[in-house]
Amino acid sequence: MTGDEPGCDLDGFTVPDAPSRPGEEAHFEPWTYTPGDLSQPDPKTCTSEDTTDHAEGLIRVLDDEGVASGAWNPNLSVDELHLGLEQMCRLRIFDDRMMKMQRTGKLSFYMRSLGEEAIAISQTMALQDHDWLFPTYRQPGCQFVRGRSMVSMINHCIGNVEDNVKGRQMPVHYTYKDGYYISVSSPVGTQFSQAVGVAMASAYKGEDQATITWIGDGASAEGDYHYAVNFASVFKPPVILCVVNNQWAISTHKNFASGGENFATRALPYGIPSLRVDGNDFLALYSVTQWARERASAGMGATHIEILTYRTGAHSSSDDASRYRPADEHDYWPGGDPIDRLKNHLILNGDWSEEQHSELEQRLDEEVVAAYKEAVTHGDLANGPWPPASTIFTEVYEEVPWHIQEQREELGK
Amino acid sequence: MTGDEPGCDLDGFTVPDAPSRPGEEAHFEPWTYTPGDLSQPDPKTCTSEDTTDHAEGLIRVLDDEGVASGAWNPNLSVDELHLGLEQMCRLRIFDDRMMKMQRTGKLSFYMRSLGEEAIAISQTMALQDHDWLFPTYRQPGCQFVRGRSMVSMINHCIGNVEDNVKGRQMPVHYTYKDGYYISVSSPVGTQFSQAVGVAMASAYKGEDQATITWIGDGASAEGDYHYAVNFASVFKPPVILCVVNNQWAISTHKNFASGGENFATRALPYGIPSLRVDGNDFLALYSVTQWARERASAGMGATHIEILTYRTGAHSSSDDASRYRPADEHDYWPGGDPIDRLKNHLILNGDWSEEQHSELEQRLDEEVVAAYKEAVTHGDLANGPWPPASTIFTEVYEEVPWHIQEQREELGK
Amino acid sequence: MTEMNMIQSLNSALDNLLESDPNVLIFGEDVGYFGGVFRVTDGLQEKHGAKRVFDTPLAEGGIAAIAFGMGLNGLRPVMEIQFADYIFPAYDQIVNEMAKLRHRSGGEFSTPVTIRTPAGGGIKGGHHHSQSPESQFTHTPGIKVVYCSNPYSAKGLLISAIECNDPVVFFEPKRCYRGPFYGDPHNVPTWKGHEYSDVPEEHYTIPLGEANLTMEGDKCTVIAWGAMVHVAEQGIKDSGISCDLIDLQSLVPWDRDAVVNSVKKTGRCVIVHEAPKTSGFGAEMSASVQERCFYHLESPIERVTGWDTPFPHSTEWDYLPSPQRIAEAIKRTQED
Amino acid sequence: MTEMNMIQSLNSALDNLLESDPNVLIFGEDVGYFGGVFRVTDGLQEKHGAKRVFDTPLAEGGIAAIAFGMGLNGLRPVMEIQFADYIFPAYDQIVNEMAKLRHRSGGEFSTPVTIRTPAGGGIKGGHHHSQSPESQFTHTPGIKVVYCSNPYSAKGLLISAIECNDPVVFFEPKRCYRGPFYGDPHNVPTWKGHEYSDVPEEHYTIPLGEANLTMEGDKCTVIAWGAMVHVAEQGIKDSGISCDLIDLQSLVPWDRDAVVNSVKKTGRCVIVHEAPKTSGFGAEMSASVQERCFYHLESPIERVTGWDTPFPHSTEWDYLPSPQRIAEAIKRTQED
Ligand SMILES: Cc1ncc(C[n+]2csc(CCOP(=O)(O)OP(=O)(O)O)c2C)c(N)n1
Ligand SMILES: Cc1ncc(C[n+]2csc(CCOP(=O)(O)OP(=O)(O)O)c2C)c(N)n1
Ligand SMILES: [Mg+2]
Ligand SMILES: [Mg+2]
Repeated sequence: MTGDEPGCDLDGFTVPDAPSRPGEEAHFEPWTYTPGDLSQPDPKTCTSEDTTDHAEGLIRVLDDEGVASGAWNPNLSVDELHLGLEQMCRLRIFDDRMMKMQRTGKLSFYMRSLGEEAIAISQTMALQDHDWLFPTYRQPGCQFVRGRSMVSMINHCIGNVEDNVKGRQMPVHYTYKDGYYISVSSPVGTQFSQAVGVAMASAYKGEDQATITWIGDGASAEGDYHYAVNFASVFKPPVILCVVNNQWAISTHKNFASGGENFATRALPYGIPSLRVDGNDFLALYSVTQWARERASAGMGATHIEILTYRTGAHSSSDDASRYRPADEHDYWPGGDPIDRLKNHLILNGDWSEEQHSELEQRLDEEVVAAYKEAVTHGDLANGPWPPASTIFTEVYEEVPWHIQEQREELGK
Repeated sequence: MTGDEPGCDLDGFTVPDAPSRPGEEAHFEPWTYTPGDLSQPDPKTCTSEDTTDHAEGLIRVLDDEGVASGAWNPNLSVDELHLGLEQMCRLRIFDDRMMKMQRTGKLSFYMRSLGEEAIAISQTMALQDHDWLFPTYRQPGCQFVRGRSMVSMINHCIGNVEDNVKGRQMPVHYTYKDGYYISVSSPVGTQFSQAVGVAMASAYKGEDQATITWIGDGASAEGDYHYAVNFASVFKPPVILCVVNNQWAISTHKNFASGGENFATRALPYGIPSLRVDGNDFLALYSVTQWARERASAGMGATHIEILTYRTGAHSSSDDASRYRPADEHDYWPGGDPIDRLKNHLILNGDWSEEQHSELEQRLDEEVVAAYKEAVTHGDLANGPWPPASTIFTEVYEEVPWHIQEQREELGK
Repeated sequence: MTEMNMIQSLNSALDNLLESDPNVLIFGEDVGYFGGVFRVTDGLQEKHGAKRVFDTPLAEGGIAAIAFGMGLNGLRPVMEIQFADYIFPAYDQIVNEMAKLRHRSGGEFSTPVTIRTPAGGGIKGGHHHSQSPESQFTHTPGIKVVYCSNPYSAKGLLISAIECNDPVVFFEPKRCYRGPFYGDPHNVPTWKGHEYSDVPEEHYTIPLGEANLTMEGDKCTVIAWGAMVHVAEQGIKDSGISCDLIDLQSLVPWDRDAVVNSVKKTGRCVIVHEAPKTSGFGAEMSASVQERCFYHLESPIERVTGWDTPFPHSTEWDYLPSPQRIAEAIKRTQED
Repeated sequence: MTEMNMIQSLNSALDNLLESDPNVLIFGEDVGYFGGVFRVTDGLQEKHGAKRVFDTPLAEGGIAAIAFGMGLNGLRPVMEIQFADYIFPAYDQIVNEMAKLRHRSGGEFSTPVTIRTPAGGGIKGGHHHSQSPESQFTHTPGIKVVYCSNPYSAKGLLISAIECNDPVVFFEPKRCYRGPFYGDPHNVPTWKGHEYSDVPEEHYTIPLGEANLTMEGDKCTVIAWGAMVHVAEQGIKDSGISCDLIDLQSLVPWDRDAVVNSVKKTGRCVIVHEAPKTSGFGAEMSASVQERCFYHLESPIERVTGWDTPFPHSTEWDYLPSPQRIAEAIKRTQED
């Protein structure tokens, strides 16, 4: 671990900076981690010490050519790989369409998963269907894996009369109870510690049900990160704690998220096994998640995972990333692009082709356009119809108390 | 590092317990750490990695016979050792007297440093006089080192008319600005993160001034612990972050404070050098503090220290520890008693005797009784005179605003 | 019926629910093996096991977060905040998370967390063991706020709070755990023989949202909650004026009919609370009463409260509303 | 004088103080290199250096804690909370620590922290980018609470806040950063040509504790703060009734004389805020006005506020007080 550069002068503490800023050439240290080099400890007996190498190194399965190797290769069937690729593409194409709609005012706001599609898709595929998902706004893709209809997702984003959360939350703040997908909340970090309680409840009820949660590199500075890791270390519930280190928190580089270089090793002193994984490697992500899930089933408690990736797009539709980082920085990311990497792997194995890929993209684009067209028939943010104003007053409590009832009557809508 | 005992059954998460409870025989794992075995890295260049052994092991100078050895021996003069011993005895005798006064109602409440006297005394002695102290309620001894009058301390504890904080805070919540001793606040943990800002300000002003702060094993679960370590890792100010692991947080054993066994190693992933020290070893404490102070002066940023000790007394005058742990558990603590250990070291070296020690104790007892007698002439909590009721209304703001002035007039005192 | 003090009746409420509902879990700092620094959970771990009643790390924000998660996943968590002063590290989880979950999820999720916390002054606790932060929760839609005042109301309200499917912040006046407090620190009775210390061993409820009219009169309406109910009782007696005394019990939602009907009857109103005056819940009561009873009011609504200062240690009796200040306020309302 | 919008005038205030006082430090999430998500600190790092204006880890509690420490050690920290909704993780450091430091230390220590935070609705921010939590700070003695409403007041008040030796929570109505908001989302003017967009480049102050009488009339007193000042202005115009409009500006301490004198003159009062009604600061204003002006009041004091619900996204115009609701309330006050 590094991060111990000589400290401050006495004429001032140290203020870090990003590795490169607009006008400078983008640069990342080349990775020294060889795909396939790390062993896989037995999930049923593994201690935190046994994962020291995995926390300090980087679990990779796919190399730059698309060859999969090593103990962490999940050996998925071609069908599974096709499905994973399709879901990642679906998410990316969906995101693109939503961004376009946002610019026309049909949505107030949008956030893409660009460059991070493998996380939601691969990890959710590696879990059981009834495992709880406690995502940030950067993992909406889970819902595709859990079968949510795209129309329903768009209805939420455009806050129309069919929005299942009744126009109460900003776009991308999905709720999908049937898919065990918690209602996304804007305050970052809060869901990370909540997930520990969810997992404790599952274990208390004797159910073989795990909970996975994600937090950003930025948000890992919140108290909730510490609560989650520490409570998980004490009570050992079946929870999977993932830090998505995508290098940026809006304009703030991860050099401000921690003076250390590595998030994975943080969990070791708490006695929690921890892995660091290439977040753009669909296969590696799949198998670390499956491994953590096996620990959960075996009653071994929490697993902590750092997912190393890069936020390719701007933070959100309100953000212009070229103001604080080189516009092409993502081209330099040593982990490449998650869709390209899985696609290349399949092509290399003779299980996919550029033509098939184009067809897939076209089919998905049509699917998204169709869903979009259907959704807007129920209204959109710019033009309505919106959920009726009366929905402001319901579901604040289980029953509407008198004072809220009075106010509803005062509004008279 | 351990703490990876096999996890929960699926019929419930794990709930830890204390190693022994009332009615059971007290027990601690014997220590395997040999005094003098650890090297001392160069404070001016040391990285967090260089301290791995020091965070995983235990820095000890004094062995059970009282022999001092190793690279961490601070080689103090006999005068300094005498002074350290005297201050520790002063603190213990002072505490005893206050506890007695508490039982008579002269104080509402009291907290002793029993068994942990070396911490405040030795660490403060190892610092510069103008270094900032951000203690918990368990380090009032710093004030003796900084020259605060005992009468003034008692005036505070008995909330009389001479209390420098004007009867506004509970006993033991000292404020001593002349000694750079921050006003103690009841919410645990808050001062730990504040200290980082204090140190940033010192560095910003270009002053060679360090800040030391302490937090309990229990309170280290608060978000403030994480804020402190993380902000210190990012901004690298001259701060010394000490976790006092005294095994208990009121009735809650440190097994609930973390699933890991070790607090020191937590700082390493943040890139902060971290040491683990025998908290009942005056010499070891002195030299780790001096070492951390040298890092501060050299502009190397923060140092993190776990102080391994045992809370010999009850949590406070409101607590009865025998309800949740064996009444004699402290007798089994592998670290012994800090006063006995320094005393034995001095006697072994021919620099002290039992007679001198008895004389010292008697002199200190007289000093405390005299201070006590003087303090009560200014009133005490049971009988007054207390600070006038008007002090409720002043110093809420720099100036008294109209609404508080109105209320003061309403009270009419 | 058994004679109980408030600690015993709260303990009994928890015991009943642990017995009847396997989804009830109780946790917090020192509540497990030891039974709580105020002994409210005494014996419950031994009786119901360490998976039902347990200690936690010392982190109020984390305690609230796991409670949130448990409640969302089918349990009925009852968390303790050791002193109300220490609820603030959990404030974000309460006001931004628990309070909004049902609404923000379109009703798909909810979390029935109960947050028990000892509050208020009178124990020489100084700045940070005396605060009564109820009003800081009443402003946040989505949480209910309850403040009990005696052994009977403590048990009945706590059972309602735990059985309620909304998050509830439940304040316990620590000054009254072992006896009602009439404002005289030198004369401290126990609950022995008090009418509200007759408490059923079994399950019973007091509905949230209902006030308790504890004294009846016709010249003035006195509204109080928590420990101040007893101080107000003394103040009324000292004033010699015939008053309604309303123990509000539920602050959100509060009992509109009880309050409005009484003020319309008496034409006068005094509100008593120990928290600071500015933006205390007394402000809301005063504003609401004024809006609803304007044409019945014969004199200004009075507030008798703690001062707008931090809570002091040595001089706490000069901080807390006294029977005398209350009596004077009642008398002032009679002047015009 | 230069024409500035509120972002520019806030930026100018910070720039002036960075220039004149080396102890002023500015920090928070994204405030450094990027200049803040609302651009309030744009250009300041480049001009004054990264030790004066810098980004922090994403932890509001930690930001508040280091601000506390810096203030105590001689600096004058100005911290930003990116949205007021995210101030709650810092709530403990603010209400238990900053607010009480001077008092609890017998005046030996104090910390002059300024907490800037964009607040309020009208930007389609839903539950967690729209809250206006001012009342949750007004209850805590030891902190001052300020809410600016226009470019001129923003700069003058911010300079006063930073120069004040007490901790100040400083709310900025984000809806009005680029223009006053009169309640009509389809008609959104900029600050161009507005009387309060004439802002001196140099240092000037508006004293904390003083209100601004922005319209004069004799039939009703309308009290508002933040974005609601402009909506209230529109409501008054729509009502056709002659009103005093008081821009309160400072909530703690508030301007007793301005408020009391006006209500004694008009005999009527309407209070407008966008936060939920229950325990909003309107409750305190209503209670205080009633206590001080009871015998002058001709009709009930009205509150026009946000509803007691979380803040919605699609339907936010039905949530926020509208000119129409305000006009109706003003008319109701004239009925008797
Ligand atoms: C408590 C809180 N503080 C601030 C914000 C504003 N905010 C939204 S996202 C964000 C950056 C988050 O970065 P990171 O955690 O790294 O996640 P990423 O966006 O990179 O996925 C910030 C500061 C917030 N939503 N919640
Ligand atoms: C925020 C907060 N929560 C709870 C408490 C009540 N409390 C006071 S001391 C204490 C235990 C602290 O234990 P530890 O941090 O280990 O310090 P020690 O007493 O052992 O020195 C608790 C729970 C408090 N003072 N502050
Ligand atoms: Mg990020
Ligand atoms: Mg401890």
